[in-house]
Amino acid sequence: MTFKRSALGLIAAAAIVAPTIGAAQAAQDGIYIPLLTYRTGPFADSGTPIANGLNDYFQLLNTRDGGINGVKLIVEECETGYKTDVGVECYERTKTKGAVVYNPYSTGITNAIIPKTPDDKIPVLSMGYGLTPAADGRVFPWVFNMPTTYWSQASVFVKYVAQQEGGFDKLKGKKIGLIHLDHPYGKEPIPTLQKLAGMYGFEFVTYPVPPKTMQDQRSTWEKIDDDAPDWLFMWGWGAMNPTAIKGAIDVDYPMDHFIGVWWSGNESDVRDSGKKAEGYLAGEFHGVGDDWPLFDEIRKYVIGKSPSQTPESMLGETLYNRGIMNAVIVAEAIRTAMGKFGNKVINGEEMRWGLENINLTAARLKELGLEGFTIPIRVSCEDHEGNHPVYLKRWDGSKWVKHSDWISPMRNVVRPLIEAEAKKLAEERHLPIRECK
Amino acid sequence: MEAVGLDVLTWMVDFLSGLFVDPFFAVARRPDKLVQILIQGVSAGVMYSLIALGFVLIFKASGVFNFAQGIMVVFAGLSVVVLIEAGVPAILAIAGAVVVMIVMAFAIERLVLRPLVNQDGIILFMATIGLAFFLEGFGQIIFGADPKPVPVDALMIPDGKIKVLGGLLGKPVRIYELDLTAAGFGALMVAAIIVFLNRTKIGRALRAVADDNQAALSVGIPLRTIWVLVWSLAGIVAIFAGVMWGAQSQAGFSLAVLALKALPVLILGGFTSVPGAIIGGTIIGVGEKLGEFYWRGVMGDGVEQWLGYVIALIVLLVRPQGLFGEKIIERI
Amino acid sequence: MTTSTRRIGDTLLKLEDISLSFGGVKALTNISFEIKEHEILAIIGPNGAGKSSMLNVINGFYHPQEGRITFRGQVRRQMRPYDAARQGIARTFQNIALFKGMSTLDNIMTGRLLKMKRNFLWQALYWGPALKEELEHRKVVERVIDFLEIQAIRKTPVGRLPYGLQKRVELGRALAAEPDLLLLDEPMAGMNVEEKEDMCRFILDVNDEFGTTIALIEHDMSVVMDISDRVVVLDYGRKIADGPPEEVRRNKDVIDAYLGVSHEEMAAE
Amino acid sequence: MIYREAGQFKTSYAADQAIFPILQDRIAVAIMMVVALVVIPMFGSDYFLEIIMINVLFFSLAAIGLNLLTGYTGQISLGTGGFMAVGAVSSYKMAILFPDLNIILIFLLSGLFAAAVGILFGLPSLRIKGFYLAVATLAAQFFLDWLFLRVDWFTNASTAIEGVPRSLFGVTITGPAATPVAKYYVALGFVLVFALIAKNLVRSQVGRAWMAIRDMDIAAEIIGIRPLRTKLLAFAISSFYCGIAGSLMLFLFYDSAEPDLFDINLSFKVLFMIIIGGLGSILGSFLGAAFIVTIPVILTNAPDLLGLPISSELAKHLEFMIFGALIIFFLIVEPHGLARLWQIAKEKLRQWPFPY
Repeated sequence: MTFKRSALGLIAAAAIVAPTIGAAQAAQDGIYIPLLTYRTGPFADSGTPIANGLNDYFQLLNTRDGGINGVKLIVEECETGYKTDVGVECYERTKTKGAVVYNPYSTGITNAIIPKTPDDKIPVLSMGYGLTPAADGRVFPWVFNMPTTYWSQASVFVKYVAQQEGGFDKLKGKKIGLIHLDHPYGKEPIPTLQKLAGMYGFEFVTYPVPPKTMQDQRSTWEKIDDDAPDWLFMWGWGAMNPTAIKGAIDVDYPMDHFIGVWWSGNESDVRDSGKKAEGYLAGEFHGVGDDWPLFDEIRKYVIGKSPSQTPESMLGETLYNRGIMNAVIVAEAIRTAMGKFGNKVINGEEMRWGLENINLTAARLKELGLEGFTIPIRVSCEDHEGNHPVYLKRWDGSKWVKHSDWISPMRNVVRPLIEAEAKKLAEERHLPIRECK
Repeated sequence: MEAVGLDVLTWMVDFLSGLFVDPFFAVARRPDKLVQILIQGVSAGVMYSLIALGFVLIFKASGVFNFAQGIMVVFAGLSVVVLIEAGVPAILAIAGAVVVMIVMAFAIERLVLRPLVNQDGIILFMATIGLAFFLEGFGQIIFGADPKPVPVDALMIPDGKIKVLGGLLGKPVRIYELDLTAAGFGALMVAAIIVFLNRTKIGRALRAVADDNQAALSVGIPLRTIWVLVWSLAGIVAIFAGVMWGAQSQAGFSLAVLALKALPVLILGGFTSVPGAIIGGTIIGVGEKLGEFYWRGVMGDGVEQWLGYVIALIVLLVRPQGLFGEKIIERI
Repeated sequence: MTTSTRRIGDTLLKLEDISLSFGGVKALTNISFEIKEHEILAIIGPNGAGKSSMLNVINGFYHPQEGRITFRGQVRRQMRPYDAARQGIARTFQNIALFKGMSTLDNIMTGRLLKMKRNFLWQALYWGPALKEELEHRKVVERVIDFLEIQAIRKTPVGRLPYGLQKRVELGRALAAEPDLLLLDEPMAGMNVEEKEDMCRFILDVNDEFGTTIALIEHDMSVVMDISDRVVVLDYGRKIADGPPEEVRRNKDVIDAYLGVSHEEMAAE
Repeated sequence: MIYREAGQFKTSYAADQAIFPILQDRIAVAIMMVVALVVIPMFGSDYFLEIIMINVLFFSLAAIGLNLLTGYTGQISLGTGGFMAVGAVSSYKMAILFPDLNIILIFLLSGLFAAAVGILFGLPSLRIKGFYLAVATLAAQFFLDWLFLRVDWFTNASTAIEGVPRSLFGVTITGPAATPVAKYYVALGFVLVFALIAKNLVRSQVGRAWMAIRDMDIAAEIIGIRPLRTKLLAFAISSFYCGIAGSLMLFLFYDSAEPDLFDINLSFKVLFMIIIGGLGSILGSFLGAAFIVTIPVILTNAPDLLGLPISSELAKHLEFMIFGALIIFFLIVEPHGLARLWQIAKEKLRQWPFPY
């Protein structure tokens, strides 16, 4: 009886779901931007400010300017809970509605949708996360990870350490640890750091933290205490971050030798520990605080007006600002695309062109009310990250302060690694390699 | 071929010495670490036991394997945190959480257990899974999805550390006041539960239910009352567990998965034994922390993710009834 | 009743000095007796005399600490119950041990397990030789079903059947295995007179038609006296009598063992 | 009066042993096959095929696998995710190492790897029973999770394993470039064949031995069933199914996945499917998989559909609540699963319109 009944069940399901499929062909009266967000689940603490930042900027453009060059933006959130399978469901559901770009905010989801992008002709903008080798635009034309990647950032950290120690030659014999989420995201910087360890003769040790038990890191910190690395980098996310900061305090690890990735530098990560976390460092590629005219505009046009869910106190928080920056890149890419294809509802292919030819200058940033918020951003056909510089910020016990100058990544080290890995993936996945002129 | 054979042999020797020899050198190098890891293991064990205790209470009296215990812990912990955040004094916040958990017990009895009375264990187990989903959604709506720091100051939980034995071991051993508090209060709570089960009329009735539903009825206490009672009790245990777990990092729904760690503890200690939960927790905690630290060289990191289950498995292979269960005599 | 033409043959199973204890408690002490081919042997005794333990020893479920068991001339080593089944020993249980979730037909089909030779890959196809085998065995099982007159409940899950029918299905499962030695643990417990009569008839017919050797435990003395060729009496784990029914009935020790209710019953017979 | 078997007499045991002895069922099955083979691929949207149908299909396969072990043999397993991971990782590895090997063969071989691992972790079942066995399978789950994460060889040192593009008879059937219809047919083919095999197994002697172990292991042993061998066969076949389901999940759905997708939550998900669908029922495995896959999709889409202005966050929370409440509701209405519910409906239908 098996098949009959099962098939019957399936048909019943089909009948229920069918209307959704119809709804997918929504009328195109604006540029459709789906946002794969997570305001639920263990990573909600990090996901919520990002989602708010993205949403608020697009909402600002819609209410203040009536969209971009007169074309409305249709923004829709799809809740993923940072789960890859749900993320894929969101992708499949939204792609048919004319999505122009995806910002998955999860390396797992990014990895899962990257292979689908060439066929669906929708670009992915994974700003400062995702698959690092995708920075090779010849192999991954549809993926952008500007302004910079994990591998670039890891090289910046090593550069900073060398500065502090008094030169690259002083790195020899030093021990550098990496405490990371045991997840594709957390494992990203390992190849670069291994390479650099070989080049400069420092010892490199990893301390993986399993996502499921990331709120219980006692064992990890005992190991760190035992090994006593001279410097410690962190690639953490969600509830892992505050727990790690507490762990470092527990074993008296020197905070000024503890450097987090830009995803481990939100206020909520250190706020609980407050004064005890003073001196903790984190990488950053945009401004901290809300001291820019744009934020006043957001206060005026967006805060407190549906669908924005942002409490005013969130403005200027690190991850909120990151959401803003992401939205700025998306909007500027749309503008760039419109410059070539006209002021209309653009499609994914046109958006891809816009992303590849983006030119976010200092002057343009000033026009946007974000003077000095970040460095000017450009990418190219073969380089989709742009190796932009990064700076370090420092927790002073109550807020973040800019700590170092903008430091450029070691392109000579990182770029060959990216190209080699991209080539390997191209072979494995039978990907065509395009020519860049 | 010989070369390959030799390689395999060296690898085997390295592996075995990594498992059984190297740890002793490591201990000799830093004896303080061994003490530190043992302390850490015991305190981890206490935390596992706290969750296991809730399981045991419910299983003992209602035969339900409560999958939702982890979520209940989070729910209870967040109730306290949110009330304090709202400006309620700590004592009242705890009282408020107790009320929340008792209300929840009533609701669960009325809406889930009563309609499913006399069903198989697996059905009730499945129902508690449904309950876990429900509570996770409901909890995130009322408390918000973001994890929250536990206001240890308001609750007057010390969170400093004490350094001891520095002279004896070369380097001092850290003891966290949080762990001491957890262990101390945990011991008090276990004592209270044991007294309650053995010394009060209702406690004895509760134990009778575990053996035989009819017997309990003859004591004159309705089954429903007893169910509400144990679920409330488990809820109160959950408040404590939630606050202590949360204080270690943050109180949030991702803590619920840690509750799975209580499973090997239960297996080891037996599903119905309160002392079993404590001793089982300690064995699992100490075992996995030792393995994680001293086998790192040979096995890599993360051994503690599965070592607890493997310890339980090995114990089961020797004693299929667990450490504290009665020997199973098969009859026909 | 015991006037059939079948001939009682040689020793099929021989038990010598069997002792069994559980954690210091003696269940059986120095028991020796034989079961001969084609006979119906009854094992009787008051409650707790060790009758069920005796059957459990015979089919390998319990392992006696002392003593020797010889089956078909071969001394038995330590073995599991499934080995006993392979040697041709089938049984039923005091508290029915049917597979409650399965239908009558499937329950009896499990009795054919040892006779079916196709491996699981063939069964996965359910075609050709596997289907042929399945149908052949289905025919055998249908004969058992006819024999026990339970055609109407073929497809009913056994959990839903009344007690008496369950007992019958359990007998069917044991018969389907075509055993050499059939052990019946209180086959008539809890039955009314008609059901008992039916069951007696089935037991005698099995013995008669197939020549199956039967060892049974039964409390109903009239049944025992009627159908058995020989009776072994146990009391407190010891054998106190062994012989034809008439002889055992007059045995002084047996009467003493049954002092009380059963004593009267026996004397009245 | 439409659905009844009166007047349909079976004159041979062969006819009585058929899967669908009743004519109406056979007709209905034929219609369903046409729907599954022709109508759905022709009219289903990409979203419907990929997110619902393909998911339902490979989850059905996993659910059938687990049902053979838990529903039919009575051995509780929480290691399904781990066995699916073995399938996914081994098929990825084989596809990379042997580029010329036929993809269908790779799927089947990955099932065999999973079966071998299943046997290994099934060994404790000789001594351990019930909930206690669940912990042994949990050990398998967590150990396998850890192994695939920790040992680079399994993932070729990259962060994700790939559903490598492959074709069959000139049609690309796996990887991102394959059309949803092609993927759907591959999944459907596997599920039809293996559901039939599972049905055959459970209605033949192997299945009866499994159910005997489940219903009363001691009695089973006494009628000649070797418990360890029978349980291990169940573990092996169950893991074989789960392994293939894992491969299909990677190659037909994710295309690229990190191994920790196959975690304990996946194990629970498949367990929910068989409990909701019905333990010890092949049909139940399908119904359970369809239920667990479609309900969240429906709930996610419901606000849009009804035009309710609720945020995606609140919708997600409500989805959890409704899903949990539905599980409890179904258990209260019919503890033995959707399959039993269907059976009852059919019995009612048989009597309709003259209930007596």
